[in-house]
Amino acid sequence: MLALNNIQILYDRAIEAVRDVSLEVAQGTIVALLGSNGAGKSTILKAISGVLYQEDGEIMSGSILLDGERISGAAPRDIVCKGLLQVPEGRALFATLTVEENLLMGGFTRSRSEAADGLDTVYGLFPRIKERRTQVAGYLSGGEQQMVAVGRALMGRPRLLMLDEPSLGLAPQIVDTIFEAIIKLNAESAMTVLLVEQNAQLALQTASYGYIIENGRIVLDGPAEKLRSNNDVQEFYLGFSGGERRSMRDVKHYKRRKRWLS
Amino acid sequence: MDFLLLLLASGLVSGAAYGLIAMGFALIFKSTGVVNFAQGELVMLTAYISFTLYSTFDLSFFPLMLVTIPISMAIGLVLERLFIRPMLGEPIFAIVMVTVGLAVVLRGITIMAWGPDPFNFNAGIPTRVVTLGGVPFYPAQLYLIGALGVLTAAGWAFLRFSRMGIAMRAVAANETAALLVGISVSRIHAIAWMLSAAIASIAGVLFAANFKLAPDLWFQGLRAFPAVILGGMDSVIGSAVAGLVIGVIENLFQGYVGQGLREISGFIVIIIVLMVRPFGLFGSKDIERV
Amino acid sequence: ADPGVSDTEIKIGDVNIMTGPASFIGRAVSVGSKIAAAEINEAGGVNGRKITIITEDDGYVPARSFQALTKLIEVDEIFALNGTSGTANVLAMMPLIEENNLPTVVTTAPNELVYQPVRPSVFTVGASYSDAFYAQLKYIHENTEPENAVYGLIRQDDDFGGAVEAGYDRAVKEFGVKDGLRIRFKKGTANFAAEVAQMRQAGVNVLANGGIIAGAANILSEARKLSMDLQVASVWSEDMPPSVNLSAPAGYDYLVADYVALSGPAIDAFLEKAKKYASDEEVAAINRYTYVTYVGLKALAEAMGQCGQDLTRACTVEKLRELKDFDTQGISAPLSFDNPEQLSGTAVAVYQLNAAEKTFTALTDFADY
Amino acid sequence: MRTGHFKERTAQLVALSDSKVVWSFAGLLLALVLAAPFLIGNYQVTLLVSAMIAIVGAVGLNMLTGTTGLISLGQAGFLAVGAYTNAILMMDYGWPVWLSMPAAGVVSALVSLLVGVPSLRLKGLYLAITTLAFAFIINHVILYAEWLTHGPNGIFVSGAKVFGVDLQRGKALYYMTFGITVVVVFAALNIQRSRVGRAWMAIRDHDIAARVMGVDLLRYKLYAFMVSSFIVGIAGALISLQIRFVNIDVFALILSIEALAIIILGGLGSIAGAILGAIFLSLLPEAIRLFFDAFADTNSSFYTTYVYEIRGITYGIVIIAFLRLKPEGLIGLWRDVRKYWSNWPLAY
Amino acid sequence: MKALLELHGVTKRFGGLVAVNDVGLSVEQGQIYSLIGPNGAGKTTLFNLISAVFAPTEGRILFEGHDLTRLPTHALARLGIARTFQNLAVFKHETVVNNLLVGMHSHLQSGPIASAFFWGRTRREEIAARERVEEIIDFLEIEDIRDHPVGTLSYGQQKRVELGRALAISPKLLLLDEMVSGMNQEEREDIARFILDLKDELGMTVFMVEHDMGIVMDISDHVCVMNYGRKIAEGTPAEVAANPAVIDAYLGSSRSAA
Ligand SMILES: Nc1ncnc2c1ncn2[C@@H]1O[C@H](COP(=O)(O)OP(=O)(O)OP(=O)(O)O)[C@@H](O)[C@H]1O
Ligand SMILES: Nc1ncnc2c1ncn2[C@@H]1O[C@H](COP(=O)(O)OP(=O)(O)OP(=O)(O)O)[C@@H](O)[C@H]1O
Ligand SMILES: CC(C)C[C@H](N)C(=O)O
Ligand SMILES: [Mg+2]
Ligand SMILES: [Mg+2]
Repeated sequence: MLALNNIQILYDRAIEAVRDVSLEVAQGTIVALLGSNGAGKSTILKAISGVLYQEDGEIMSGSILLDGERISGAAPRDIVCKGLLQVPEGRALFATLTVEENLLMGGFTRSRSEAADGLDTVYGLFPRIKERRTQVAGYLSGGEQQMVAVGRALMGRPRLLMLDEPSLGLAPQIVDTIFEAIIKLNAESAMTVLLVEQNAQLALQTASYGYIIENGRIVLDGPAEKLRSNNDVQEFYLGFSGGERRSMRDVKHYKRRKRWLS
Repeated sequence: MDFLLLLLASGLVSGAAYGLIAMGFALIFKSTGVVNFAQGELVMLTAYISFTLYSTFDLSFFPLMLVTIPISMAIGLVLERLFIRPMLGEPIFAIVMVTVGLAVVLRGITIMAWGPDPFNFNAGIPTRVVTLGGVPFYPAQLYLIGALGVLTAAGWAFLRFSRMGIAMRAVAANETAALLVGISVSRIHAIAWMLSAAIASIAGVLFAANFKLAPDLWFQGLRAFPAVILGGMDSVIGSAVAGLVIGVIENLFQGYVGQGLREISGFIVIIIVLMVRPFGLFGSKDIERV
Repeated sequence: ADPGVSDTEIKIGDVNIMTGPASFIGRAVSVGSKIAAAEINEAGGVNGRKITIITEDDGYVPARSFQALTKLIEVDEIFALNGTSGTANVLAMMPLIEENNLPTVVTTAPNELVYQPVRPSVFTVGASYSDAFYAQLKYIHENTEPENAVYGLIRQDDDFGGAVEAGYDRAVKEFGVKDGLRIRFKKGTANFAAEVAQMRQAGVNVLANGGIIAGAANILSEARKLSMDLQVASVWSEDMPPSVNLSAPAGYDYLVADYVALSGPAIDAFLEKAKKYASDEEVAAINRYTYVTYVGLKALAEAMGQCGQDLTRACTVEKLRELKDFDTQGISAPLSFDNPEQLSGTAVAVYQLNAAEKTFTALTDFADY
Repeated sequence: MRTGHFKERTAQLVALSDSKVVWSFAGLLLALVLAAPFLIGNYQVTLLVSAMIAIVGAVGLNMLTGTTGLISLGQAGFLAVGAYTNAILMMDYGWPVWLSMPAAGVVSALVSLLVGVPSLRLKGLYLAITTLAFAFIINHVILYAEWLTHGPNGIFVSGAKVFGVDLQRGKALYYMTFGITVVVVFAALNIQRSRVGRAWMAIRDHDIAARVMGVDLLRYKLYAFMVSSFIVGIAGALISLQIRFVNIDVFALILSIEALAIIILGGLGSIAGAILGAIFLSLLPEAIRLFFDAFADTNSSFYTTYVYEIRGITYGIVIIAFLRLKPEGLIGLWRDVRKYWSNWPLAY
Repeated sequence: MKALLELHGVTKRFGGLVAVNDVGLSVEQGQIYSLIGPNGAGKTTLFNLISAVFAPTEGRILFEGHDLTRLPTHALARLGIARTFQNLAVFKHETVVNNLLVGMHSHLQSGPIASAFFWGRTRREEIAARERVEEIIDFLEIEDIRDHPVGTLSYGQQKRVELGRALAISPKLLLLDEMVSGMNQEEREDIARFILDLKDELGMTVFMVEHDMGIVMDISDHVCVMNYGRKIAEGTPAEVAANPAVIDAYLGSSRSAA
């Protein structure tokens, strides 16, 4: 459904954030994109949504295809209209609007009645923000904001939903709620998902396929189970050593070098 | 007629002028975050265009506005396309500066097209004095107050309830997020400029009908700026109310204290209000969550 | 020879308001210089030297007037200066003028601040604003003063307003009439409702209207709204066609004082000449400031002519100082700079507007006050 | 990148610049500017003096608006306070210029507290309006406090002599202005790279975080007002010396907007930007004039009628076009050039 | 052990909403103390009260016996209290180095005039500050982004800068608000190691809000749980993890073992 071919992305025409990345998200699947801080994950999502120019970023080469159609260079609005929505990193709510207005804006490209249905769904998913619906979004707690951000994207009835660290700042229970919702939407309405997540454990349980990106390049990819059993992944992303979850108290003061052999 | 009543009435008239001009400002600010330094010039230009329409076709007020408003909106659109849209995604200060440059250009163009001589322009409004509650008014003055009332109500309803109105506030709140939910930011900007130009033309024509049409009309833009702030930068209604407040205060001060304290009194009141309410009468507080 | 003079040419500078809302003054002025220069040059120039006018814009900003004159002196090397911008602008140029002993004929800012203290090379054409107001109030006092006359003044709070108030002050003191109210307003004020209401409150029926152009018109229009019965005196900017168009609808047959003729054979003859030397657009820009500047340059040329072939600034200044009864063909009273203030054309006539017809009739001859 | 450039001592890290190239260029520039009056005409010298005064004013405003993020529309007011203080002290109280000029800065700094204190809680444009109000009030005071300011009449300023040299003309004025400009620029650079400057930038970027880091918000905002106005006051004094006449019209409100234009066009927050912006905007009208004199058909009647307005419009268009090309301002252009040189021949 | 920080009956209302309700707790010198609870429980608000960003509606906050409730925000850095922010509050136009240097603010002296000259003491203290900052940069392994404007860094990189900036204060008490959110396992482990080092080597007291139960359970000495503004439980990690009220309100049954 979504395909990136040899994408190279530069900020300010000088800083190379992403190099030669190709990835594919098949219709109806959940794909995880993992990687350390500054690896270029958010950059890739911004590129897909067409909002890189806001930060002086530019796709220097390569192409992005949605359903075989080229969307690199298209207006963000057209991309949204094609059913591709994103939950951006750091929530990016409309701080001065109320919770409900935020959600309604999520349904901006949809009809009024679809938006009204959407509201019910979202409130059903996150009762906590229903309590707060007339409150100005900027004053919500971090986790509440994250719920609104996810809810807002769902309002647009995405065919392909991209989530940039949805579990960020959420209490464990809520994380479960969100991931259950994602799995449910994926199963029931065949919503395709591209998931950027730091909680690799959860991501690799949810996704069927995963990519690992470091320093702007894809270093490893494969079906989720296969990644889960990779030594490096276990060591650096899952926090296991020798098959056992290790306590952070015992983390060694030296680090093993990554080799990325699979 | 009572002196006080007279001052209040004339205060409302000049306040309505401030308020109308300020609303145009606030609309663009609210949806784009840009302080349009060319707002006064927009007011002036549209008034001159209306003047030409008036002298060519000899229309009365409402038909005149019926022609003027669409033309003004077209101008708003053209300006947005030509000057503002290419700056999309650039730092807000750069865009503000573009409006400063634009102001210079519009001022020059107005003088080149119409010359520096001022004109009498009654905009098809009768000039016979009418008396209301013992206070004499020119009809154009009543039109000015009326226009402010109507536009304030319309503006409030639009921003509060229409999806486009909410979208405008959304764009101002977070441009990237607006893009990500499929709001076309450039379209919102275009609409803001068109509506603002429409308001500007109404303000300009009525201002000129009351206070003559001259190429220093642009300065009223700067004069109305305090109203925008007093009302609260992001509140369209606020600018209308604040305009009236400033108008009345200025006139009362002039009437009872005098000695050129007119402007100063307005500013002093603003400073005092801002010390108590740092975000104006109706503005919302900056949201600072840490 | 001094800068600006060659065998064939004399360069005369002109710093003026060529941009912005006040540019109607600068445009009118530059047409005046142009016509005078063309006429002089056609008649063989000044002892065979043609006059070239170099105009610089100052946009009515004193700092720019200073820059502009520096450029005229240093780059263009002008010999003398004619015309000049507003009062503050001339003052900003004054140090340069004095330092270069630049013969200067000021035609658009006849303000006491310009001719007092006297700068040796500066000559001013025109009566002061102060005298102009005095003349009108005197006319009213002597001829048409209403019963229970209460005088009132409304004026800008700048140097120009100060001059207006001086004339008003002199008049009310001298006539011993009731001085009802004096109001100052900021430049650029459009709404005078409160001020006019105050006037009414004070019972003013003789108004010295120190507003200019749109401001003056707005004052009158407010007065009409309050059905005030007024005798109005105003400044000469109110005799220009655009001002009349703005003010006439209020229906007040106000007075103006001016030191140039507003109509009559002299003006007809001048306009005839104008058509010959200036473009249609320029002719359309003509107003009283054109006449004054024209007269000013003619006077300057006269003085330069008297110096003969050996033209120097010192000589020109000397001859200007001696200028007496220079004939302006009826455009103004004859010019003489041979007075301590080096101020000429002080004779003003009082005119009255016929608001319905938008025409002026002279109520008095040119007379000194 | 320039390579082979490893720091051995931390002292090198805090230096203004550790690059020989930068210092040699600065030296060369300095020499050129010092020699200028002997190489160009008097009018050009006058223009350069104006440009340098604009630099001083812009560097001052930049501290408040660029560095601390307090938008000011009161520049015209502060310039007026500086100019009038200098003029009054010199002409009415007979102070020598070397005393009256610093006094102009000090008075300006003190007066800035009048805006600073009521504005402490204000942000963004709300602050802009109180500074605008301040400019209006200064305007009013100057016009009405005739006993002090001579009201609308203005004041002639003359006799600024030190050791018998008239500082108000020609080369003496040029070198004095130049000296002051250099001192101001270096002081600004120093402040920017030390504790106070960083506190200002912290306030601009996130005032709550700044407070948590121990920055006393009120004190540092007032510092910003005072230091900035001190410098702007000096610029005002210089204006009074150059034009030799002060009057309220010299400090029209539009000057405040032009001052903002300078620092934005230069690149907000950067001292080099303020300098470039000041030079650019004060010389632009002259450049446009030269351009039209050289290329326009001076005989066409359209041209002769509208030349001045056309120049004005061109000024506006150049500003717009420039921002379109380089929204980050001249400093962005400068960085591009540097990047180009240091990366050449590789593209990135 | 003595209490470094004590809260007594602290309450904060926003209009009708009681974000923090009568909370009392005590953090001891050298502890790693964790605060957990559902979203919107009032944890960040509590931090804002401790760091004097807000004044409490009621109650007292004592740090080494000083009452903090009457102090202005900026006085806290000098007392030795530093914090990071949940939603990033970096100085985004400034470089990493300058961000950290702002953290040194309360350790430096120079006023505007001394700064303008940049001689003598000013110069010396700037050099010393810079040395300290370089140490922190080394410690956090962010050498390569030292001169980048912080606004252009990725989320996780900005979090590190925040930590570095807080460390520059050389605090006695370090408040960390969701420090590891947005970091992957490896990076979390790094942070855990930093925190342990800070405690062990510098004797720093760390008070952290976290949703990552891994790090909370592994490294805390003491855990406190909030819900709807109130404290609902506290104790050792193991005690808290076994508390049914906590499982119900926060952890969810599937995670109680994690
Ligand atoms: N606006 C920008 N300008 C310049 N460089 C940027 C910009 N945004 C990101 N970068 C750089 O691009 C690289 C990738 O950043 P990105 O935000 O995509 O990382 P990420 O994988 O999402 O990291 P994280 O997990 O921390 O969110 C980083 O090195 C960052 O410094
Ligand atoms: N400045 C404020 N104005 C109004 N309400 C506020 C403000 N700050 C916080 N709140 C409200 O107080 C409650 C507690 O918020 P707080 O940020 O302390 O939660 P939290 O425990 O940190 O949650 P999270 O884990 O999601 O970050 C929330 O419901 C929030 O909406
Ligand atoms: C507009 C004019 C009446 C003002 C006059 N030229 C002056 O400045 O003195
Ligand atoms: Mg990211
Ligand atoms: Mg929180």
